[in-house]
Parts: sequence; structure tokens; C-alpha cells
Amino acid sequence: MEFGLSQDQLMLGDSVRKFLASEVPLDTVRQLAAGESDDSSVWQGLADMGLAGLIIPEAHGGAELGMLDAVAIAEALGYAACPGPFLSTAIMSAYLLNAAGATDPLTRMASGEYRVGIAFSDVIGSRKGQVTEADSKLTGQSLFALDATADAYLIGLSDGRVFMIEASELTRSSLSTIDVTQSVCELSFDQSPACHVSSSSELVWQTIHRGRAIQAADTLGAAQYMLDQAVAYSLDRKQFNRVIGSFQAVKHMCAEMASQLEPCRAFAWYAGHAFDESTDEAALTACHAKAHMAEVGQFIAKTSTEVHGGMGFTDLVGLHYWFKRIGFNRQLLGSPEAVRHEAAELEGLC
Amino acid sequence: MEFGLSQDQLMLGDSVRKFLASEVPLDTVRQLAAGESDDSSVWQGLADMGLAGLIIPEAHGGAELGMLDAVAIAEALGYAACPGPFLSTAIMSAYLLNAAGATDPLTRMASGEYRVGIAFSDVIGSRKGQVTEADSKLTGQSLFALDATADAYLIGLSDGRVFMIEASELTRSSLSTIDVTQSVCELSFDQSPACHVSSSSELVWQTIHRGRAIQAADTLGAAQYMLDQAVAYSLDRKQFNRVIGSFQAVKHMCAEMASQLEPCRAFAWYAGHAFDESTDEAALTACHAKAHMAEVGQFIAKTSTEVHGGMGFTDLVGLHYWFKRIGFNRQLLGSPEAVRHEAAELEGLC
Amino acid sequence: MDLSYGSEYDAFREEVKSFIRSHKHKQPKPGDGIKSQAMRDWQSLLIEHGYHSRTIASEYGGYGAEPDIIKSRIIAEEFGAERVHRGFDGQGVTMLTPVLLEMGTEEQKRAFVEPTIKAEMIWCQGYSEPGAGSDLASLTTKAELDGDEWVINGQKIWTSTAHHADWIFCLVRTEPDAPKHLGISFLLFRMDTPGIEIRPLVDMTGDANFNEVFFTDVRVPKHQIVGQRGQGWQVANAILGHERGSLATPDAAMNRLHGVKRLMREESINGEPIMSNPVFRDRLMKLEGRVLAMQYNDMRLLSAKINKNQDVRLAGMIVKLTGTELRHEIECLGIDVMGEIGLSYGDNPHLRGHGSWQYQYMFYLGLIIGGGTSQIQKNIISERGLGMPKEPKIPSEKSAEKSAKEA
Amino acid sequence: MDLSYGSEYDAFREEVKSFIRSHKHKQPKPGDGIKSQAMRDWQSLLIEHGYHSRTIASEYGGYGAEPDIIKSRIIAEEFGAERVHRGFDGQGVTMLTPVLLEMGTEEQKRAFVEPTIKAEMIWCQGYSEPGAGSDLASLTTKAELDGDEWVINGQKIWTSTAHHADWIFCLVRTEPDAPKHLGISFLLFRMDTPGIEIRPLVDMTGDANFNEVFFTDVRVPKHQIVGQRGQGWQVANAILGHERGSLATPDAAMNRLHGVKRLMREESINGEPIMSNPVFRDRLMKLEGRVLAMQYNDMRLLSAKINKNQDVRLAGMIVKLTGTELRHEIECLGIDVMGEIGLSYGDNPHLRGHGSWQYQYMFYLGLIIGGGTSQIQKNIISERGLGMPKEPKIPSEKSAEKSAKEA
Repeated sequence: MEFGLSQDQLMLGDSVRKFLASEVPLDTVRQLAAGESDDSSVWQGLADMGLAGLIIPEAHGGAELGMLDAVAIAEALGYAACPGPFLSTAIMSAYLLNAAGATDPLTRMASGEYRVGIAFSDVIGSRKGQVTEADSKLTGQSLFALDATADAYLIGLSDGRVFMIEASELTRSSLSTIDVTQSVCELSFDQSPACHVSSSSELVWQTIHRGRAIQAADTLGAAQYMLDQAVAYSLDRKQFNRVIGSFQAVKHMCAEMASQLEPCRAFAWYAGHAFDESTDEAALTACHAKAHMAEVGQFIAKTSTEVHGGMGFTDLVGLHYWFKRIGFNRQLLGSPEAVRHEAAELEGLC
Repeated sequence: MEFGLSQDQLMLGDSVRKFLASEVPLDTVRQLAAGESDDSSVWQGLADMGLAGLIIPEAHGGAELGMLDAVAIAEALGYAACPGPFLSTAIMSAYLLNAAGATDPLTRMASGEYRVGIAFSDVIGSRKGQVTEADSKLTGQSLFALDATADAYLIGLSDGRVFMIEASELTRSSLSTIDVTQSVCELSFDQSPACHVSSSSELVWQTIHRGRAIQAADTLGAAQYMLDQAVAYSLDRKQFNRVIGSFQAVKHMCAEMASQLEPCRAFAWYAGHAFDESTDEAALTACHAKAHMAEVGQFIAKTSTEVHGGMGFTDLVGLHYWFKRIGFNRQLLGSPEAVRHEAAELEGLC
Repeated sequence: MDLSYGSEYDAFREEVKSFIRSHKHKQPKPGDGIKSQAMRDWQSLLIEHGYHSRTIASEYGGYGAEPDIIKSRIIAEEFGAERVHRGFDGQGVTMLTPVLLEMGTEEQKRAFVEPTIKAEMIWCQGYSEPGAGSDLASLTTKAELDGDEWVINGQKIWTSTAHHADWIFCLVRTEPDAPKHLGISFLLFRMDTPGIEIRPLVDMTGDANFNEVFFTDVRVPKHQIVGQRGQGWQVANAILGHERGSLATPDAAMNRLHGVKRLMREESINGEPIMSNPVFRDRLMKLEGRVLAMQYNDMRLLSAKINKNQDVRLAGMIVKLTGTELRHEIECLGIDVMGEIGLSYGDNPHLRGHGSWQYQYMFYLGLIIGGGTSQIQKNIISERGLGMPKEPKIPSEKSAEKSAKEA
Repeated sequence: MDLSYGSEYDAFREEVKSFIRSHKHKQPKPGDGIKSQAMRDWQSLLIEHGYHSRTIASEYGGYGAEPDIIKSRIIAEEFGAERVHRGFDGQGVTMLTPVLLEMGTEEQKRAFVEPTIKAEMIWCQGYSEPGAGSDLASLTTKAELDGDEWVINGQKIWTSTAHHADWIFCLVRTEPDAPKHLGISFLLFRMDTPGIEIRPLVDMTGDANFNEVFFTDVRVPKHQIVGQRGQGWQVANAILGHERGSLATPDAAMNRLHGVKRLMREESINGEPIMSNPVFRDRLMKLEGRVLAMQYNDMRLLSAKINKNQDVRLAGMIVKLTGTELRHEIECLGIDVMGEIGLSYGDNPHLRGHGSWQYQYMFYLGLIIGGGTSQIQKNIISERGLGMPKEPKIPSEKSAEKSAKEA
């Protein structure tokens, strides 16, 4: 019996953390925020480490690892507020395409040269005019598609069917959100030719739940960063002749953050593991992990900023990029309220 | 422009507080808890001060005062965890009977000799078999009727009609709850002769909303007592060579209690005033005051107990009688969730 | 309980309404800056009619009326109801003017008050420093007397409108050997004095709402001090009281809550308006209860200004803490009900309310921190409001060293 | 990640199951007290088969097995699943026995361990005092040596099962002049010693879950001390670690959460089951997420006991704080969903779950406070878990007086 990451998983996480610490410093995020660069070189770097092909079968050039490995990596990516389409291309699209037997793009995805974004809003909860299909041609709009610079997109229709469409066949406009590290866009289709990938509603939901488990781990990492920074800042910053970390109020704020956050680590691990073992409660666990981590993350994002005082509010320490990443993960792929409602449905409570 | 209690209202509140401090000490509550006495002598004392007839017209022996006066008194009663049917007889029944023109019992109610309990569960939310009426005879059961030793009861039917029935015409059994200071009972009717009082659904709801405003004020008083006790205890109790009130954690717990509680005072006043002025939003304000005060009260009940440490958990300081009174007010006449739902309905939001 | 203002004020209210009707076309337009002629003209017009600087003596450029809180309230209500520009309200107007009138020399009053209230002289505030935030009295920016001039070196932070300001009112340490609260002086000087560098301070909203200001051998005439040497702390504290109350008004919170209601009616998911979601509706109602509590608390505070016998110390003390937290949560609900659309920011075409929800969510987190963090507020409430003991003094390193040396 | 216990444990699990099947009819019945023969027989049977006192050496009356956390877990799981009595678990068993085995003399081990684990000798704990709760080291109950006897005077509080106990293990101050942590000794003595008075301490639940115990010239043989004079603090702290973890197990929390689900399915209002109320359902799901987090955290803690390389210091440290608060909130939801029926208590015929909701709601507030209040827990987490500074020392009055005298 061993609950936790294996030696290999720990080493994988460590190597990603080291890479990110040296190759994706805060400046990278700032350049992205200033529109001076995009996430392509970061993504190529991650792909070179094998992250783009993480769960892709070896036969298609991937590492054929599991969701628990992915969780360990997502935590590291969140900790660094690392840009790039790990969630969309490396997890959601790779999983869905492979499971649907549409394996053609996988090799190029594993190498990092081909990015497949995700447009599943119609599945999760549609806002306005849904995307419709006739004769393998799509018409309509898809909001908040993941990855504004993908080469192709998987479009989830409200009936659970999934189509793939090349970026060249649609109109795309990037959408600004609070979080510059995770790009989204609006897609417009007008009789745009698309390729049928799957008709399994079950598959599209399995994909979404995997995405949610990854989001939970990403928020875990981002929140851990914010807690670590809060403790470090409180031990450095002096007011009233004392480091502020010696005030009981500040100590208790940090203790409350740690108390909420620490159990989330085991939770995120289990959420990954449940998919690897295909346990019955994998979907339910992913919903709960995503919703719970969203709430804990929000508390920590606010509290860590408060511990930093005015500095937390400025761009000087850059803490707000993590604050916003946590906020982004909260709303995308289902708000906490929506996901808890799904959890209740999965349990047959409503 | 003057927002607050008048000089007369302040004096009224003060005289009640003084009376309660000397005549209704903690021992009274303990005797009640031990089943060694009932609330009749306390109620006679309050009636002698004019509280039983507070809102009853002078023509029927009452003081003909308003809901703001009643709020000021309810706060004092809550502060002392004072037993007695102020809510049921002096406010709800007195208001309803007078408004319905059923003025016969009012004089005896004002003198304190006649108590009229309230059985409105069927109106607020029925649990099981509702009370039915045929030929002015009631059949069925009513749960959690206010006042286990009343001389008569007002029974609210689910269609909003109200009947009055003498205690001798029904079967009654007292129901134990956490709060020994406010008595409730179960009533059973079997073709029991009753007297029609009103067919106005509006009137029964107006009565309930008044009751809620009074509950809010009662909880305000009880919570203020718990905050005052927490501060006093923290300045007395020493640990680690310091009064615990000098620890920032304890100070901040008290500051948080005060921050939530202090605005409730103005809220409770306004809730009473809104009825006196018959403003359109009186019902809505009462719902909000009741629900908000229930949440604030719960926080203070828990936090004050925590400040008292183990002492708060024991019966030695008796703090738990206030804890339970706050809990009682929370659930009776509509839980916070139910009352907020009603507020949303009153605003036309659902 | 009497919530009417009395019939004697009805005429005054009519007067205000009539002014607004006939003059509101003259108010500055959204693009007009604080230094525009439109702003100055509007400001003069308001003062002339007594709707700004109402109680400031006419010899200093004000309207010269007796203080009347109800009249002030009526003005605020009517301008608010009609959404008409209330006039320029910079820190020179709200913070410096009251202190000059109380503690300035006659010369200073004559020189500064009129141009300040007429928006001809824009001020910024130089209090906080990177190492002196909550513990403001630890500030280290120093001013040394060199002949007839102060020579200032150091750095300030959180200086809003520094780039527009003509002048700064600034706390500096002039008596390095005095106990820390007694070594501070309050200086006034021009922002174009050589040696001043302004760096915009971008914050989490993406805007530069504040600045850092650096002083290198900035030379200031000796007489440009308010109060005596070493009295700066008292001078500043007289003003700080003015600042804190205005950060979180319950009426603004109620406006935002109504904004959330509109959002919940207008936004739909899977064809259902968000308002039909009972979980969000319950959160909305919970917040409404809290806002109502703060609104009635505010009426109680207003009442206490008019009726001197009402004790509202605690009721006033909790406003900043409770109000800013409440507002932050209202903005959060606004974001949450929109789902993914709630993430929109910047030039996103799907923004609702011009992106105000995310912006205000962050800005109010800033306000929770600024003007006395929630932790400082709780200290104040427990100590001054509830009579609990102050944090035990920890000997400063300096004095610890000192006593070590003496021993 | 490997959540199986491995095939080598399957046989052991079968063995436990088989024992339970064939013996469970012998377990004590609900009415049987801790001193009943049924309890003692059951206790001996469990020890004989290695399901209680499993790792205690057979020379001291235990089963004498090597420690095996997985076997212990399997025993717990199987007894839990079948709801079979786990054996007597009083403070003598859980707290005193480990310390005797570690720090007692050979004579003490032989005299006390076997009767204790066999439930023939019932113990109570004498640590807390009215003036020494969170600050336990401030205890003032004193023991003075008079010839060959300690003479004890003072008072203890929070002494559970004092009225059933044969013996007490007790912290007393024996070295009044030593620094406060170094002046304490750990004594064992009979509860029928003259001079001991027990007063039941009724708590908010209405039960007397605890007692006050008063000592007046209680005379105790000198050798009934564990460890040396003045070592009592270390002895006690070795035991305190054992106590805290068990207050809030996530499995029990999940059981209670399922109880809330049952309530919500079974209770109706206006003919609608409460489960159809989305607001309560959302609260239920929120709590379920929190319980799951604690359950997986618990699996991580178990794993770290088996796999020595896993660091779970922080994960273990937060269990008491988070678990008790969570449990309190679950009980609260149970009350809230019932509306007015949730108020039922005592002999009310409408009680659900024998009144457990209100009882546990209060009892868990007691647990939030007891065994280290939430404030103390947060101090520990921030200091030992996050490496933040200790609260600055405030000089004690005594030492302040002392230095004043010396000066």
C-alpha cells in the first residue's frame, strides 16, 4: 500500500519544476501580458521534455503515462503559472482523440508541433446560439474555446458529438480574460467543413472530467505558490519593529491557508489515480476536486494577497498572475456551483 | 431626522433590562431547565410591567405601543435569555386578534392572565398531515406550536385561515428542544371545536413577519450578551502569563463578532419601524432581518463559546443557554434558507 | 425614529433639483480630465451655488455656509439620483483642505485653499513608504535643514495622481533622534521641484492607479511646513480619519447588488436565466441582507451627526472593514453568476458592465488592504471599540541595542 | 500509487472476518458498563486473538505481535464494517500504557499494564486545571514530599470517567522554584485515596461528560512516580501526541454526511423531500468535497506510516483543526435541513437519529475547543508546520517582579 506519487513521478515533477524555474521565469509571463510574445516557445520547451505527449501512446510518439503523472505535472505548471496548452492539447484533446481512435494527429501533437484546442462550451452549458452541424459542416459560434493559437479544435456539440476542424477553416478571435497565461478565443463557423470524431456523449464527459482533475491540480500548484510566497514575505517584511509573520493574525492566516490546502494535495492525487484505475467514482471525484479546489484556491488567492499588503496588489511582485490563474480555473469547464450540481446528479441526488 | 430609539424607548428598554437583571437571573433559567418551575411567574412580572399588553390598544388595557418598542424590548429579553410567551402572546396573537377584530381576549392577555399560543407550522411549511377544518371543528396535528402552557391557541391552516381553540379542547404534549427558555408543544385535534378568527392569508403572513422581526431582535440581544461575555472573560482569564484578551487571535475574534453584530442593531430597529410606518418593504425587511441575524447569531454563538474555551462548553457559566436560544430563533418561523427564499419571492425574483 | 428630514428642508431640496435641471448640461464629460477647463468651470459653478466647499469660509474661496449635515446629505442624494458630477474630489480637497483650515497659518490658508477647491491646484499625498505601510510612523524619508531650505531624500509609494499633481503634501522625518511618532513633519512642495521622479505603479487591475515617487536632494523652502517641526504625525492623523469612511459606502454596495440582479435576469445558461438558479439566488439574498444591515447602520451614523446624544463609536469603526469585504463579495458573485463570461477583461467584446466586475473585485481587494488593512482594522475595533489590550510592545532593535550598550 | 494492501494480507483479513463471524455474539451489549464482566471477557478474548493490545509484549499481558500498521488497519476496517465492539479504549489504554512502556520502571509495567489493558483497572487523567488549559504548563496542583509520601493539594478539571476510575495518572507541581515546564511530576494514585472529591461537570449537551476533581491533603506513596521528579512535562507530552489525532476521523465524518443525505431524502416539507432543495444540496456537496479531501489526506497519512520516505508533517498537523470544524458544520447542516424539527432534544418524540444532530453539533464545538483550541492549533501549524516565529515572550509577573527586586 502506497498512497502518493511514485519515485518516477516525483522525479518527473522535479524536473519540470526545475525547467520552469529556469526557463519560465516571471518575465515570460510579463512578456505574454504585454503582448510581446506568445506561448509557443514555452510549449516547445515543454514538448521537448515530453509533456505534450505525456498521455499519448508510445506508438504515436508519446510517453504513454497516466493521469496521476499528469496531475503531478499540472501542479508544477500551476506553481509556475506556466503558459501553454497543456490542459487542452496534452490532456483533453490527446485523450479524446486517442480514445475515439482518431489517432492521426497524435504524433504531431506529441512532438509539440500541432496543437488541438477545445471548444466544449455547448456541452457544459450553452450561452447563446449553439453550434449546429449538417453534412459535416459546422455553423454557429463557440465561446471561450481553449487555446487561441491552436492548429485545430475539437468542437463539442450539445448532443455530445465531437467534430475536429482545422483553424484555417474557421474565423477566430482571441478573447482577453484576466489570466494572460491561459489563452481562449471565440470561434465562428459558417458551413465550415469539419471531421466527425466521436458520437459518444460519455467520451466527451470523460474528457471534461479529466480536464477538471487537471484544473484542480493546477490550482493546487498555484495556491501552494501563493501560500509559500505569503510565508516568505511575512518573514521578510517588518512593521512595528517585527517581521509581520510574528503577528498572530498573520500566522493564523497562513495556518488557515495551509489547513485548507494541504488535504487538497492527496485529493488531487487521488483524482488522477481514479482515472488511471478507471474506478467508478472517477468522474464524481473529478467534479468534487475541481469544485473544492476552486473554493480553497479563492480563499488562498485573497488571503495571500492580503498578507502581502499593498505589494500584493501591485504588479511589482507579480503575485496577481497566480491570483488570476486560480480565478480562471474556477470558471472554465464549469463553475463550482455547476460542478457541484453535476456531482449531485452523478450521485443520483437530483 | 432621527434614526434610533426615542428617549421613551430607551427608558423602556432600560427598565426591562433592570427588571430582568434582578428578577430573572440565570438561576431562573436553570430551574426551568431542571423542570423545577415554569415561566408563569416571570411572565406575570413582565405583564405587570406592561409587556403583555405592549401593542394591545389602550381600550383593551394595553399600552398601544408599536413594533419598534417591541423590538427594543425583545432585544432586552434576548440579552437576558428571558423565558415567557412574549413572541407568541404579546406580539403575534395580540396583533392578529386585534387586526382581525377578535378583541375579546385582549384585555385578559394584556393583564398576563390569558396566554394565546401560536400554531402556524402549516402556513410556513408543513411536515406531515395538515390540520383540516369542517363545521368549525379541527382535526389533525400541529407541531412546534409556540407556548406549551397557553390557555388557547391560534391555529393557522395551510390556506391562510386562522382558528382559535381553547387548550381544554385539544390534546397537548410538551416538546423538548435545545432551548428551555422558549416552550413549544404538539397539538392534536379530533373534531375539536374551534372559533374562526380570520380568513386573510395576508393577515397571517403579516403576523409571521412581525414575529420574525421580534426574533431578529431577540437574537441580537442574545448575541450581544455572548459578545459582552466573551470580551469580559477574555480580560479576566489568564494563560501564558497574559489575559487571553491580549492575544491578537482573541482580539480579532471579538472584533469580527462586533463587526458583524453592530450593524444588526440598526437593522432590527428599522425592521420594527417599517411595521409602525406600514412601509411597503416591511415584510421583506423582516425576512432579511430574521435570516441575517440568524447567520450572525450562529457565528457569534460559536465564536463566543470558543473564546470561553472549556468554560464555554460547560454549564458552569451558563453561556450555552444563549447559544441555544440563538439556535432556536434560527429554526422557528422559517429557517434562514426558507426565509431568504421568501424574500426573493417578495422581490419578484422567483 | 423619524426618517424624514422635516418640511423646512423641502424647499432646499427643490432648489437643488432646480439647479441640477438647469445646469447639468454644463457638467464635465467622461473624457474631461481633472485639469480641463470644463472641470474648473463646473467646480466654480458648484461652489458659487453652495454645492461644493459649502462650509468653507468665503474669504478662502468657499461658499461660507453654516455646517448643515442634512443639507449636505440632500445635495449628495440629489446629485446621486441624477448621476450628476459631484465636482472634483481629489486628496487636496478632501484631505489637505480640512487640515490647512485647522492647523495652517493664515498665509497658508490664503495661498492654498482657494486654488485647491477650485481644482486649479492639484495635490497628491506623500505618506506611505515601501517600509512604512501599516506602521506609517516608521517612515524614513528624511528632510534636513540646510540654511533656509529642507533637503529631502527618500521614497514614497501609493501616491495616486502624482503625475497630475502640482503640489504634494508629504510626511518626512525631520528629527531623527526623537521617538518615532515625534520626529515627523508635514511639508508642502511643488511637484516640479528638481529631484522628484515619478514612476507609475501598475497594479493587479492592469492600471497604474498609484505611483512611486523618489526624492533626491529635493530643496523646499523652510516655511512650507504645516504645524511645528515634529508635529507632522498629529497633522496627518487629523486627516486620516477623513479618508477611511468613504471607502465603502453602503449605497454604492446596494447599487452593485442591483447590478448583480440585472446580470442574473439578463444572462442565461442553457436557456434558463441565472436568476432561476436557487443557489445563486440564495447567495444574492444573503448579500442583500448584509448590505441592508450596512445601509441602516449608515442611517444611524448620519443620525448621530445630527442628534448629538447618540453613541455610534463602534458602529462607525466597523464600516471600513465590513464594507470593503462585503463589496468584494458582491463583485465576486457578479463574476460567478456569469460563468466563463465572468473571466472577460480588457478588450474582450463579451464584457458585461465594461469589465467592471473583475476590475472592482480586484480593486476592492486593494481597498481591503489599503487605508488600514483588515488586520489593523480589527486591532482598532478590539482596542478602541471593545477596550481590549494593545499588542504588547516588542522592544525595537534600536532600543534593544541601546539598552544592551547601557547595560 | 497502490491502494491495495497486497495479497499477503488477504489471509489475515479472512482470519479477522472469521473471528468476527464466530465471536461477535459475545461482544458487550449497549447497556454493559466498562466494569461489567461482559466487557472484561470480551477484552480478554480480543487480546488473546491479537485484536487488541496487539503489539504489547505478552509478558505485560499483550498479544506480543510485531507492529504492522496494515494489520492494525485491517482489524479496524473489519470491526468497523461489521460494527463490532473494538474493545475498551479508555485513557489508561490509549494514553497511560504507551507511556508506561516507554518510561515506566519494570515494576510499574508489571503492576499496571496487564490489568489496564484487560479493563480490570480503569484510569482517569488529571492534567487540565481551571487556570491551566491551553497553557497546561501553568498548572498549580502541588505535591510536597512528606517523608515517604507525596501530599497533594489542588484541583483538576475535564477529568472524564473520574467516577468510574480506580486510578488516576496526574500532573502535579513538585518543584515550585523550577522554571514552569521543569517543575512538574507525573504521579499515579488510587482514586479511593482519602481527600479526593469528584464533582460531575455538566456541559452544554446536558450530560456530565467530564468532572472536576479536588485534592485535599491526598497522600500518595513516594515511588508512584513515572520518570524522575520534574520530568512530568516530557512524560505527558509523549502521551498528548496520541490523543489529538483521534478526535476527528474522516471516515466518521463521511458516515455523518451520509446520515445527512438520508435525512434529506426522508424528510419532506410541503410534500417535497429536502433533497430537492438546491440550496441545501449545494451545501451538502460542498461539505462532501471537504470530507473527501480529508479522507484522501488520511490515506496519505496511513501510507506514510508504512512508507518511511513520505513527508506528511503538515498533513498530520492540520487534522484536528480541520476535522473538528468540518464535523461541526456537518452536524449543523443536519440540523438546518430539518427546520424546526432540528431543534428537538431530550425526550422529544420527533427526534431524528436519537437527537444525535444537536448533541454532536455541541459536542464537536467542545472538541474544537478541547485537546488544543483552534487558536492553539493554528499557532502550532504556523510555527512547527510553516516555520513562522513563536509568539514573543511576555515576561511572567513572577520573573518581572524578580528582576524588579534584583534591580
